[in-house]
Amino acid sequence: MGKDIREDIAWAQINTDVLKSLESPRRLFWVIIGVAIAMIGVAVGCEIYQYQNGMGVANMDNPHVWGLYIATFIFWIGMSHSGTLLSAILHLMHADWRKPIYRFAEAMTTFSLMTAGLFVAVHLGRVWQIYYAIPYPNERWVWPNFQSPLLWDAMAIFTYLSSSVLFLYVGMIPDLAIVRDNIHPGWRKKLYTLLSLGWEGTDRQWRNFRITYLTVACFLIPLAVSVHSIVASDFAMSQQPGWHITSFPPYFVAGALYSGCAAIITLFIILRYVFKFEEYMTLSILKKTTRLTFAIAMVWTYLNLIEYATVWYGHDQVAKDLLIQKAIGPYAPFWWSMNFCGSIVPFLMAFKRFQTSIPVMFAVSLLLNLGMWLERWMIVAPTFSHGYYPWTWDHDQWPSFVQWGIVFGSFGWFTLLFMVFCKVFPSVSMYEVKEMVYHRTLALKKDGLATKGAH
Amino acid sequence: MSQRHLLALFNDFDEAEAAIAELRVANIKGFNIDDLILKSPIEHPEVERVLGDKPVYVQWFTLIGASLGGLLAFTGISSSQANFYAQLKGGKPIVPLPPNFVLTYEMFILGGVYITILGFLICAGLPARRSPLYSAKVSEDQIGILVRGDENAVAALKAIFSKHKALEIQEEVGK
Amino acid sequence: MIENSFNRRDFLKVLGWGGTAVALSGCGNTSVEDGKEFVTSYSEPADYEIPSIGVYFNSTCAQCDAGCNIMGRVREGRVLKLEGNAGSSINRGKMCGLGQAGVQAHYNPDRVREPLLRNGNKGETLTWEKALSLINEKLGGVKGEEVAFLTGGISGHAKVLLNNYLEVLGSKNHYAYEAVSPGVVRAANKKAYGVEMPRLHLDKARVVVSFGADFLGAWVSPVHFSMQYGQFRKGSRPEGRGVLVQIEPKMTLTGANADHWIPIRPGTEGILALGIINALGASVPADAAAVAKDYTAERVSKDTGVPAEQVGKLAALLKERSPSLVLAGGAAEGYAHGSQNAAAIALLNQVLGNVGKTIDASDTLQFTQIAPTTGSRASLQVLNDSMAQGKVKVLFSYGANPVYTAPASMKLVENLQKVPFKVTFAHYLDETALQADLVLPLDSALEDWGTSVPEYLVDAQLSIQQPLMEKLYPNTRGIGDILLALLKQRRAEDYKAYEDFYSYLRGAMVQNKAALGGAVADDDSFWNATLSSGIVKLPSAAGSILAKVSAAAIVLPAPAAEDASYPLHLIPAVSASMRDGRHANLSWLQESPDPLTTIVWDSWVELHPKTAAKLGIVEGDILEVTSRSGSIKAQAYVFPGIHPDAISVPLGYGHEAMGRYAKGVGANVFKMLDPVMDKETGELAINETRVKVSKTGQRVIVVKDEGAAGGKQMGRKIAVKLSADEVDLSEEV
Amino acid sequence: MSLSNLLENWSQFRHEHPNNDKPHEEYKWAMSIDLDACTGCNTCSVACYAENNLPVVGKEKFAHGQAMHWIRIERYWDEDDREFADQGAQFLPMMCQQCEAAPCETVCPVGATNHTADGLNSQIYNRCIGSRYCSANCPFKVRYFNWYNYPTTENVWPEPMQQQLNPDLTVRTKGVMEKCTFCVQRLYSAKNNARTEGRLVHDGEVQTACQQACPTNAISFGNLVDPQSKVAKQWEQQKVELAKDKQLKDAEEGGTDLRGYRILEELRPYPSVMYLERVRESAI
Repeated sequence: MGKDIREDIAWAQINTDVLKSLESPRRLFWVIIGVAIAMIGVAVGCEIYQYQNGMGVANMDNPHVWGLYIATFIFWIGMSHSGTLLSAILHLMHADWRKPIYRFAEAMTTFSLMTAGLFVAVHLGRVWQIYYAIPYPNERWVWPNFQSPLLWDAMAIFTYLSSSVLFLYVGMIPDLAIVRDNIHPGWRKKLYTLLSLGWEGTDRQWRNFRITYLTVACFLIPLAVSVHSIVASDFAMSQQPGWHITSFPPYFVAGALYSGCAAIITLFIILRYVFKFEEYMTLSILKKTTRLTFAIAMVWTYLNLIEYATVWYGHDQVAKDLLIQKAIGPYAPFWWSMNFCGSIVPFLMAFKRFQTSIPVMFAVSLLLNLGMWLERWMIVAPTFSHGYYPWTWDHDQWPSFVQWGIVFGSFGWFTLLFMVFCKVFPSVSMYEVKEMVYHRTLALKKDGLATKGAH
Repeated sequence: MSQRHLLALFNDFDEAEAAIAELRVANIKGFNIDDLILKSPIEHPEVERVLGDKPVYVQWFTLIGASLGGLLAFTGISSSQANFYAQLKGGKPIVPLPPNFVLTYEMFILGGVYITILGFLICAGLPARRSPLYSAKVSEDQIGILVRGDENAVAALKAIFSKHKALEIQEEVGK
Repeated sequence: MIENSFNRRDFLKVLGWGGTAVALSGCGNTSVEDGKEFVTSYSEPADYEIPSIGVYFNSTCAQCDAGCNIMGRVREGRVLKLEGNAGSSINRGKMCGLGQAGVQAHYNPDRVREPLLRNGNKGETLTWEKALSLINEKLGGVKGEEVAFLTGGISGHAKVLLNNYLEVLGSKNHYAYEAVSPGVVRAANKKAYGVEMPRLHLDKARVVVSFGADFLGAWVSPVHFSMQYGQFRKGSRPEGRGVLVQIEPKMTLTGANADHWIPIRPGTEGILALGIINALGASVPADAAAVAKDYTAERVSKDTGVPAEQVGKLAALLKERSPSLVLAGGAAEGYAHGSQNAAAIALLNQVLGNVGKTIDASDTLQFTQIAPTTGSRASLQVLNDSMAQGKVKVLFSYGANPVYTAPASMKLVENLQKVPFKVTFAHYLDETALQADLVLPLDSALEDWGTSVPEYLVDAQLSIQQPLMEKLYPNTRGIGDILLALLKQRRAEDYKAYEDFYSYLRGAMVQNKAALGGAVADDDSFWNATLSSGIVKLPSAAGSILAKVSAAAIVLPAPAAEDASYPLHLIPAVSASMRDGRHANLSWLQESPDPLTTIVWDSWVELHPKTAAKLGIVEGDILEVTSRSGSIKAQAYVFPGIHPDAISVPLGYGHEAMGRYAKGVGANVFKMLDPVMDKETGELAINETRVKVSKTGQRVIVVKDEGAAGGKQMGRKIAVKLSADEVDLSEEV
Repeated sequence: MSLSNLLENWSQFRHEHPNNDKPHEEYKWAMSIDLDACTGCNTCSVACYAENNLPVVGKEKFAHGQAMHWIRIERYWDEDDREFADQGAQFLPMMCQQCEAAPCETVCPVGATNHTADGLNSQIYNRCIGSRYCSANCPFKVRYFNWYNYPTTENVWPEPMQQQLNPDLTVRTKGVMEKCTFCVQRLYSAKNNARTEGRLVHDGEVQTACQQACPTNAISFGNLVDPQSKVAKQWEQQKVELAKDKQLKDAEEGGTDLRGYRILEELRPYPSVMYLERVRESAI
């Protein structure tokens, strides 16, 4: 039974603990950085090769024009959502157990969005013309096609990315001030002085800070929902079997939160070890997160079954054929393991003794993410290999090493960004942990049994 | 007459609260309660309450930003579509509403967020120059009360602070 | 300018108007200059060459012997695309894929560009002057009968010069060779109708029953027949929509379009024909009835594997819907008794009274000198024998690739070694050119002048072939120019008036303009009119067709006995694009999927699902097909359009030379054919080869256009068909 | 300025184009293909290679499904698993159907594929950024992507083959989508000639490459707006209407003796190509 953060922990202690994470992580940190860079190297190599020779080397074909790139794109977009969930939704719900972990969740949001963005570029046949997709005034009066869900995507992702970066930054200002006040002089000191905008925690600053943080949180929630609904409409708006499904937007959003929470558990465990955050990322927080994840897993499972049911009982024979094909065709192993990882594995999280067992949760969270990645792939690929037009059915198509390499490297890219962030910025929100502790002590005081708490 | 700044640091938040309350009632000559700035490591709605309610204007920025964003998006997109017939899509009008609404929605949020942040910076006066007296303790675990008063008010202020167990009182010569 | 010493008859002969008594108008102006100017005029932009606008010039397609009239789109002096000549009675503005690929034959990267002389195993370039004098010198020592000239089917003025040259050399050894030719049917037609190539009228027939004649694919004049077929299928036609029944062991393109495709045991076509006659009953003339009387429905169905009621239905259909047309083609004639099959089928036509209605004689040409010499396979046999006996000292070959197309059993390459001096006029360094001592590069068909008369004559016409652009390579020459030069070596006097083949041709045409419908016109306008239309009507007499099949002479052997060691019949398929392999180096044709299997860039073995199941073969298995004369390896394709006792492999693949697109693609079936001949004509009995099939253990993914669903539509409404009684076609536009 | 434009012509901008109450004014190019006449001989396909500068991709890329045939001949068998295909095969020439409400058009992020005034589904190569969304959304899968840079690929157009390339249209580079254009280059010159002579293109004046080559005249092509054109007559006679997703033929009673249909009509792309069902004799 994981114990929670101690109420009597000294605030100074909080500062020093968290600030340590900026200085001396465990050696594992550097190993991770090294591996990540190596992985990026692979991806860069593949991309150069593909850029030189054309998309053919990725082994896509007509009609199988989309592959792992789009699938992984959705995967990363999805992963970004949990950050918003934790910081915005739980913030509004005053669930203050979120406070020690929401910072890195938000960072995760930002960086997975950046990773997703890369896949848009990697996927394009003529990436050097990508700016055609930007609505810039031009003498030819040519505009991007505002009717295309892909353009909505671009717009939504841009909004989401910039908003969550701002949200992350604003929420970090007080902590930046703390770092500024405590770090030894040097370039980093200059950096933090600059970033903290001269924050001194005056009443005026706090007052505006509170309302701003609240407002932006309120914006982020509908935004996050819209983002993945729009990604869903890339498919739902098309006419293809297996894509043209009304329940896609909520299904995608649920999937997004799901994979996001799973990712949070993974990173929670890693950070906790690497940056020695045992004091703050306590097992009881892990337990709460796990329960939340389990709930979302069930929602996703439900929507997933709904999708199958609507296809099965709908009159669209084409879509039905495709569903059957998924279950028995060449994609069957992946389709079944997606269902297994997505809907069966999470039941482990229902057991109390697993909820706080680090190794089990680590394995489970990885499996869940594997499942969610497979889900995205199983949405994209089979529709191409078994679509409306039997003559062009193509069951032999298999992504080449180029596709696999770039997907593989994207994980390195994300890890690198994330780890560097945690090294440079306080990945646990100090001031909010203090608030949390403070409110608990107040509560205790009310019950009159105030040990000599922090104050 | 020359003005001075005093910064008193408190460990106990209740004491700090009391101190402010006392400053408010004891009207010390040459000191105005509005010249008092509270500095704290965390949000302190309850402490701020004793300063009397100070209005916040950020939400107005939000309103303007959001509505402008939405409006501009719709008119901008629609009129650019209207200017480029060659992008005609079979079976669709030249200015199709549903897609434009989607984009309007996104821009609505974008504008909202951006202008809100802008409003925050303006209202909170950030980026700010460092105030004359500051202690790193404030970003750690102590509440600071920064006051500005005439020289002859200093003594009285100090008295009130120390009465409320101020851990430390910094003093400096204004200007 | 004609020398007095040079008497009139020879003069006619030189120009190719021999064999007739048509009066020639006095000799006109054959000035080389205006000719020259015309030939080279592509170099400087002339009024007819408008930048950025395509101009069309008429010419003649040389891709196959059908000789369709075409026009080439020329822009900035480059020929870009070929279209059909709308004024042609053969193809009325239409074309086939093979013809379309003519431009690729012209622009082909693997064309021979310089004369090459063998030196050991490599060829070294030499000048034309050297080459021609070398030929002359080699001819010096040999007797006329020791010189042999091997060509494909040939006609027009090239043929005239060729024969004149051979005569000058005192040789009678002109061998016209076509690896896949309707040789047997020609002979059979000759016997049955008195003409080798009667005119067919599918568009007038109500029913067409074809015994393996792939007239939509590669048979005789496919574009012309396809046009007729288009008419034949029109419901708005007075005869109503025609019905096509195809009878053959391996489904051809025509079979795939039949209302009913009847798979028949290989070689028993004649039996079925007689069976139908028998089933026709009363109306049949006595002699035919006498022959057919033993062929009862039961026996026929036992022999042919065609259900008895099927035979009845067929007879009934033919009886009730007249006129009909019965055709005999490749699949029926490629047997030792091929001629008998053909005769029996002709008899059926005769019995049905189609002769004169849907089948009649084309006009007979008066200028026999330019009339087509059709290629046959037998002639190669003769040449081969005399080479084997060392009777050939000098061999010219043009337009044929026997080293590739001859069965291994002929030992052709060995025999070629016995020929001291071999000259090949070549477009590519193909298998035959590689055996030659001297290789002379030819102009492409789009660079060269020429005339031709198609074997299958719709109207008596001479087709003009003119250059559509300047030569790509300075050192290639037209066959006409080469022959002219060779003739000049011997008969400088007779030909000195003709600077080159162009002026010879122009001279020849102009000399005879009166007979060619240009009596009133002056030379230039006649000549220009000729070039602009690309077609010249030839004076001709209406041909007459007979119906003289002697039923009594028909003797059909019993169906071939089972062969335990070689259980399967091999039916080599003549595909519309690959034919006998001469076009294998055209990438468009390699990449255009075979219509029935949709396979590209390779050979394949077609097996019936039952056969495949029996042998445990699935699609993509690499099979070894072995006959008594050889074996090949190719991928398996399981195919519902073939008789279970037969397998089929397409011809034309498996080149060892020729060019980048042809070399090493697929396997060469010609090599493994057994040396069985048709008893009457000596043509190779192409379907007589028996084979056995074994798996090699390898398996590949068959490269084809067909997707994973195979030929299935999975209930989607994509290619819909309905039965004739459900639809009213009479009103259709 | 543009805003005022928007407000003044609002109703016009809201008008769904094109449809029945506002039909095409001068031209609506359309096709009809008689499957009873089509022999599947592949001539149209080769002619298309010649006219439209299509690259020959070679065996390996063909195996990867990267062939570029704008028009392909599909071969179907009867599905009642009879022992022999004794009804022959069913051939279907499939090329871009030039849909009136094309699924591909709306999804292109950069507007590289659009609807022209004379009812074509245009593809702007140098606007295309290669998102391939159009192909993803095409129910007929008739769009072909340049997976490689074919002009520089070995043995695609080796010297001197490049001299055959048709200068009336471009050779496409890697990374762009392409498809059948109804030989738009021919349509353009025909329209220009007609315009200079102050008239409309009359029927038969312009032919697509596939139509021109087709030996059996199975393909007819022309202007649907011109009631005298063969195509218009055929559509009329078959009671096939452009902007309908269900034709008289599909109605329960009546119309059953017609054979005109459009593929995947129920998806409402309103294709511009009408097929005439293949007929087979029942007596034999």
